[in-house]
Amino acid sequence: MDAKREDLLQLYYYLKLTRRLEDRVTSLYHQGKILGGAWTSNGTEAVSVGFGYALEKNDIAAPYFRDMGVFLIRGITAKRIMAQYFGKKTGVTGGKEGNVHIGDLNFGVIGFPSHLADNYPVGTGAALAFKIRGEKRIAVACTGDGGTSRGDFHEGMNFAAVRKLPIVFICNNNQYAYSTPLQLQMSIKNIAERALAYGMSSKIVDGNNVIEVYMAAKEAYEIARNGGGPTFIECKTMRMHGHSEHDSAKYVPRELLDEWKKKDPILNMEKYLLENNISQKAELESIDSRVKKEIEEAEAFAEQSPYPEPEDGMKGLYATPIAEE
Amino acid sequence: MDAKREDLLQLYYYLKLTRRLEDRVTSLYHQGKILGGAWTSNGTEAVSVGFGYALEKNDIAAPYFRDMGVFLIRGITAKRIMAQYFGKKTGVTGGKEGNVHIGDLNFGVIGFPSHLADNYPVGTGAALAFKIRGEKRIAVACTGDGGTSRGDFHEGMNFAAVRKLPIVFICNNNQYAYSTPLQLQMSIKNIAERALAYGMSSKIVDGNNVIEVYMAAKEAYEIARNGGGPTFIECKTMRMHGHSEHDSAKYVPRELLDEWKKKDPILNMEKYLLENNISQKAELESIDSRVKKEIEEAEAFAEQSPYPEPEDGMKGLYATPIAEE
Amino acid sequence: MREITYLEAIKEALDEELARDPSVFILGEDVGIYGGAFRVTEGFYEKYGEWRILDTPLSESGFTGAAIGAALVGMRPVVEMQFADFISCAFDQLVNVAAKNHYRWGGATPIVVRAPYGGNIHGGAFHSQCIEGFFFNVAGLKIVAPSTAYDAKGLLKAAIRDNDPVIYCEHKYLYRRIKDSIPEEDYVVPIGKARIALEGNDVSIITYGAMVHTALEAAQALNEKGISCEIIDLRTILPLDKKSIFTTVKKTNKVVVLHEQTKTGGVGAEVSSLITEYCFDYLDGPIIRIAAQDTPVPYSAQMEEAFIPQVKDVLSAVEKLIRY
Amino acid sequence: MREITYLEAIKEALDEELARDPSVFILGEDVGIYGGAFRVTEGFYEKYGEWRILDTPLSESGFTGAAIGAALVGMRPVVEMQFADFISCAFDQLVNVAAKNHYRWGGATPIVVRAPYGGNIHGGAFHSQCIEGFFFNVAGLKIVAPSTAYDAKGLLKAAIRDNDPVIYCEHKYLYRRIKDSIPEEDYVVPIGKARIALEGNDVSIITYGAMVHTALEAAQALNEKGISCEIIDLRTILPLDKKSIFTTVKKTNKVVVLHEQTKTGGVGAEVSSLITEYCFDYLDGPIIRIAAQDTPVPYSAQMEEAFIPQVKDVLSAVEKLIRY
Ligand SMILES: Cc1ncc(C[n+]2csc(CCOP(=O)(O)OP(=O)(O)O)c2C)c(N)n1
Ligand SMILES: Cc1ncc(C[n+]2csc(CCOP(=O)(O)OP(=O)(O)O)c2C)c(N)n1
Ligand SMILES: [Mg+2]
Ligand SMILES: [Mg+2]
Repeated sequence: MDAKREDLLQLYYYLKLTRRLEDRVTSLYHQGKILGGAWTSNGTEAVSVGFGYALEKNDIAAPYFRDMGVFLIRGITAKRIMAQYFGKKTGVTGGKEGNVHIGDLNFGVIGFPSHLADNYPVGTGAALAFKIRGEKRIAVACTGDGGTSRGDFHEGMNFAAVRKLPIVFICNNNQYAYSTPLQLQMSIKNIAERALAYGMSSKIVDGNNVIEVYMAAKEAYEIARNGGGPTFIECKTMRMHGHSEHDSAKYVPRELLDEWKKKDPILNMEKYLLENNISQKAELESIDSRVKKEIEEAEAFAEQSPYPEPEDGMKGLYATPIAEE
Repeated sequence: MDAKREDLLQLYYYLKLTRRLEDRVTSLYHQGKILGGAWTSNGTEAVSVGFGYALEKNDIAAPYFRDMGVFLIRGITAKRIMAQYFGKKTGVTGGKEGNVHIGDLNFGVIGFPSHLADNYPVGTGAALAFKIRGEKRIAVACTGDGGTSRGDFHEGMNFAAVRKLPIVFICNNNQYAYSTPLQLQMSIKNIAERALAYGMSSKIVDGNNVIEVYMAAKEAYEIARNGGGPTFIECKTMRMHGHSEHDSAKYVPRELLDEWKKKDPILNMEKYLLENNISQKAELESIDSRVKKEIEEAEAFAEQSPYPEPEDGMKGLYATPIAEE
Repeated sequence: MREITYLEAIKEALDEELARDPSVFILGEDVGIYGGAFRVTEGFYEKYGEWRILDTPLSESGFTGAAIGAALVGMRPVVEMQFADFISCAFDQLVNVAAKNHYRWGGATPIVVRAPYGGNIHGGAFHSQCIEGFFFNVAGLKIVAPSTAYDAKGLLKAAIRDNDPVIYCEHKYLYRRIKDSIPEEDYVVPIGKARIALEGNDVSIITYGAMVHTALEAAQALNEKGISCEIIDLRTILPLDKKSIFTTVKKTNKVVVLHEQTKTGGVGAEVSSLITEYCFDYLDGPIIRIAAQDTPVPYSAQMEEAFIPQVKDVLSAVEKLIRY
Repeated sequence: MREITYLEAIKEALDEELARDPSVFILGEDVGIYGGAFRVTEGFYEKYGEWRILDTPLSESGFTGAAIGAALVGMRPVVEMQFADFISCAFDQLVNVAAKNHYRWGGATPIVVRAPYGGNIHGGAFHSQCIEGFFFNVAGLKIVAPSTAYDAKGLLKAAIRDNDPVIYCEHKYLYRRIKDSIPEEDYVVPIGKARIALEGNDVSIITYGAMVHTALEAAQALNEKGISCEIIDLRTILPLDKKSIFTTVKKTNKVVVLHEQTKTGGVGAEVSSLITEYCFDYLDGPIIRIAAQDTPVPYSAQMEEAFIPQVKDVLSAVEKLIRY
């Protein structure tokens, strides 16, 4: 299976869009313009862009908080996301939620609950629904390396494996859970080994190579879609910023960052596109200009959008409000 | 390493004691003399007797509900256990708890909470304490095949492995979790494969062979005691009664029971002792008489013991009651 | 009309909803081939198949999370907890995912969690708990607790058709002990509405679940002494039907709140404080709460009886209020 | 005496207890090398080593369970939840194991769970919750919630020395915003005892946590209008100090209960119903509860401000009672 030129350029576009969006959020955070905190996927964008882009329109994503690429690819616009960061009424959740706590079923995205790995069983449930209804849809759930130590990781993976559900589990292994390095989280070399406990297939991919992530996800999706059951994909990458933008990450050895910097997923992709004559500098620059403009517009939109009314927070608790007589 | 004659006879004694105690409980249950329900380890006694007998005096057990052998071996008398089943004041917990919900730190036994696998992290914590204090003690935790699907199994196993704690995890794989057969619980062939997810050593033993269980446990305990970290031991056996004594277990194929009946752990051991000239029929019979008498005395003790006072239930909530001025 | 038990009412509601709506399905431990620890789903596996009656691995958080995910994409899962006590293992999914989905990002989560709860069955601390207190302070959930076979059926149907997560507290003690005449036709009992279990004038007893029957027994004894009790069966615990509560208070001016849940932080505290806040001028005496003592549920019969509110406790509370 | 912040007070209590008693140790996510998400344990790893300041895998149930096991064999673990919100993942271990060990089978379980809780920091639904409601109906736990640096230190020491499981609710909003003069010597603040934060005669405001400061601000404004408020800082939420509550009610006869937790099923309901039950004749007006609205914590500043009780809410409640 080979990726088409059009797809490769789209992957490049989304990598750039994710990077520029989150970089801008970072600046705005330091300017005090973002409400609350800011977490980015800097350095690991190829993961969410890769597995997000491999989805079909009717598939469902149950992401975690470093999956900005998925939100964008699914069609949640940079405008709405930026407004979300500002706490504006036009944000994805109307200001009820902030930053990466994004969900919108109109675009097949299940909301991210902070509690890591909670979306593993939830994604499994979406896959179960598809299986019960005999639909050819799949679900994908993602969490970090840290999240794989949680009970919900185990319970979700196991249930999906027992029932051979159409779901793919992604792990963004960015070497750290906040400040905690892998060796304090687990005594295995590859997180993919966790899949052995469930008799589930697994794959390890270079999480800084968007094409590799994309191809691996696509393949696993097709297996799942055709009744072959779940796959676990470990994407090895590196978190290049702090845990959040207020964390200087002094606990990460400088050399490690230097080493991974050379493997930046965007530079990687650029090089690939140019060296293989798939694209030219000018074309890539024009994509980048488009991205820049999109982010500028998103920011302007967010800036100009109104804040929610205090009363808005009193609405929407129930989907079926209690009927008053 | 070879087991001594004395140990072998003790193992035989405890197998018998466990079987007869629980058989008597079963009869009493059907006579309506037991308060609440009755769960037994019938057919799987070699598991708890084996790993219980391998413990040293200062070790700690965090058992589950089919671990009657452990309670007895640790020194919690049949009298107190029988009184527990009757809901008497002289029961292990003074009537506050019933049947197999037994714990007594005077005998190194952490109480069993119904919630399966909860004792995996709890046992891990006891091992952590030993490690922190530099004591040469180990902990053992046990659960059923069903319990291995729970998040607490995962979180306990993982933490113990990361910190190389002095604990051994036992799984009583009796083929069913209540009515649920293994293939609806997991898609692996051996539960021991679960240990791969934690980089933990594991071992599969014949759970109907008390010597095998005992030797495997003893070996794993020594590894743990000497800083070698945890081991997971899967004991393959078969639950020969219903889930509890009110369950006729119609869902278990008759042939399966017939097949396992031939492998009864007590008959197994009897045969071994006789065929290898370790003991003679007369000696075994005298052990059995001792056991019978013990159970009779236990029942009489339970019968004659007083019920708790209603007010007793209002006591003991806190270990440090709030001081009144 | 047919006489059926509380348990049969639950079973009928499930059966009819499964037949009516293909998006309804059941999952939990031993609900399939075995038919559930209490046999509520007996025969369903044969009737609806392994993909609508799902035996799960022993993993409450996992299968509750899965129910949530299925609900988000259009299903109406009914989760069975084998005993309500095990719902503690699914607490995070219920409280942080199910309860907050709709408010946070608009994700409607129509799941029902059946929780066989309550004591009086010598089950001890882990097979007798009232679990409504775990969830009562959690905005976004609904909690119902029927006391009759009629309501058991109607509330379960309403819960399944509701678009929010509903915790359905079914009292194990009532399963085979009470019966009702049930209409042949489909009906629902609306969530959020209490009912008057007994009309009366002197004292209101506000209660729910198995305690409704304790209250009725007490009321009968009191009636013989010329004291007329009004019994309010809350039916829905979250959100409470304030209107019904206030109406009875304004009528009788004296209130006993009764529940099997432990006292401190129980539903009764909320009922009592709502009354004090909004009907203070109507009160002719203190609001007396009768509830289980603040301990885990003890095992022995003697202790459990002292733990759980009894008819005599209701009698003395009402008599105290009458004398007030 | 030295002026230190609320956060420094917590840190000092931990440091002194770690130094005093070798059975005390800390475990949680990022508490070691990093020093904790809020830097409460900064420097401890260097001072006490990796076996007394343990970075754990991301697994709240696992490490809380481990704390319980360690406590059962003689240790005094202090568990740090990174945010209180994540305590939901350890709910089962706390409620069914820790809380019930001693009652069920005599296993004393001296663990402290530090829960950085509360809103006003634009953290949204998962980084702002008040979690006391999860546990308030659970017999066997103790819950404390200091509002001052002095109490933060004294209550934490008391919690560590206590033989029962204590949930220590530390309010994130107060961490660096308030200071106190703290004695040089070792001291504890006893669990189970409220304090009078302000003496007064006209109305009692019963509260705890960050809301004590809201109450104080309101009381000052009211004082200027000639209204004298008595403020009770509960400090311990479970079990409540009934004596202190009843004493203030008998003095002022008018009561406002104030908390940041959502209203329905909150601690305020229990306080209010205790008063109505035991001090009914002393009440000269309704008991008004001021609490957060019954929703998850909203993110945007506008909504969060409307969600959390404000000084103006206290003013209008007190004024309403004064006019009563
Ligand atoms: C259950 C739970 N506990 C604690 C946290 C707080 N927390 C947020 S992110 C994080 C580290 C996550 O590590 P990982 O899963 O590797 O994801 P990464 O941030 O590296 O992408 C922690 C501990 C949480 N979100 N959920
Ligand atoms: C968390 C939890 N959920 C449900 C139950 C109810 N339950 C009691 S025993 C049992 C089956 C246990 O199976 P397994 O772990 O294999 O142990 P076995 O009974 O076979 O020894 C179940 C579901 C429980 N005890 N704990
Ligand atoms: Mg990570
Ligand atoms: Mg089993």
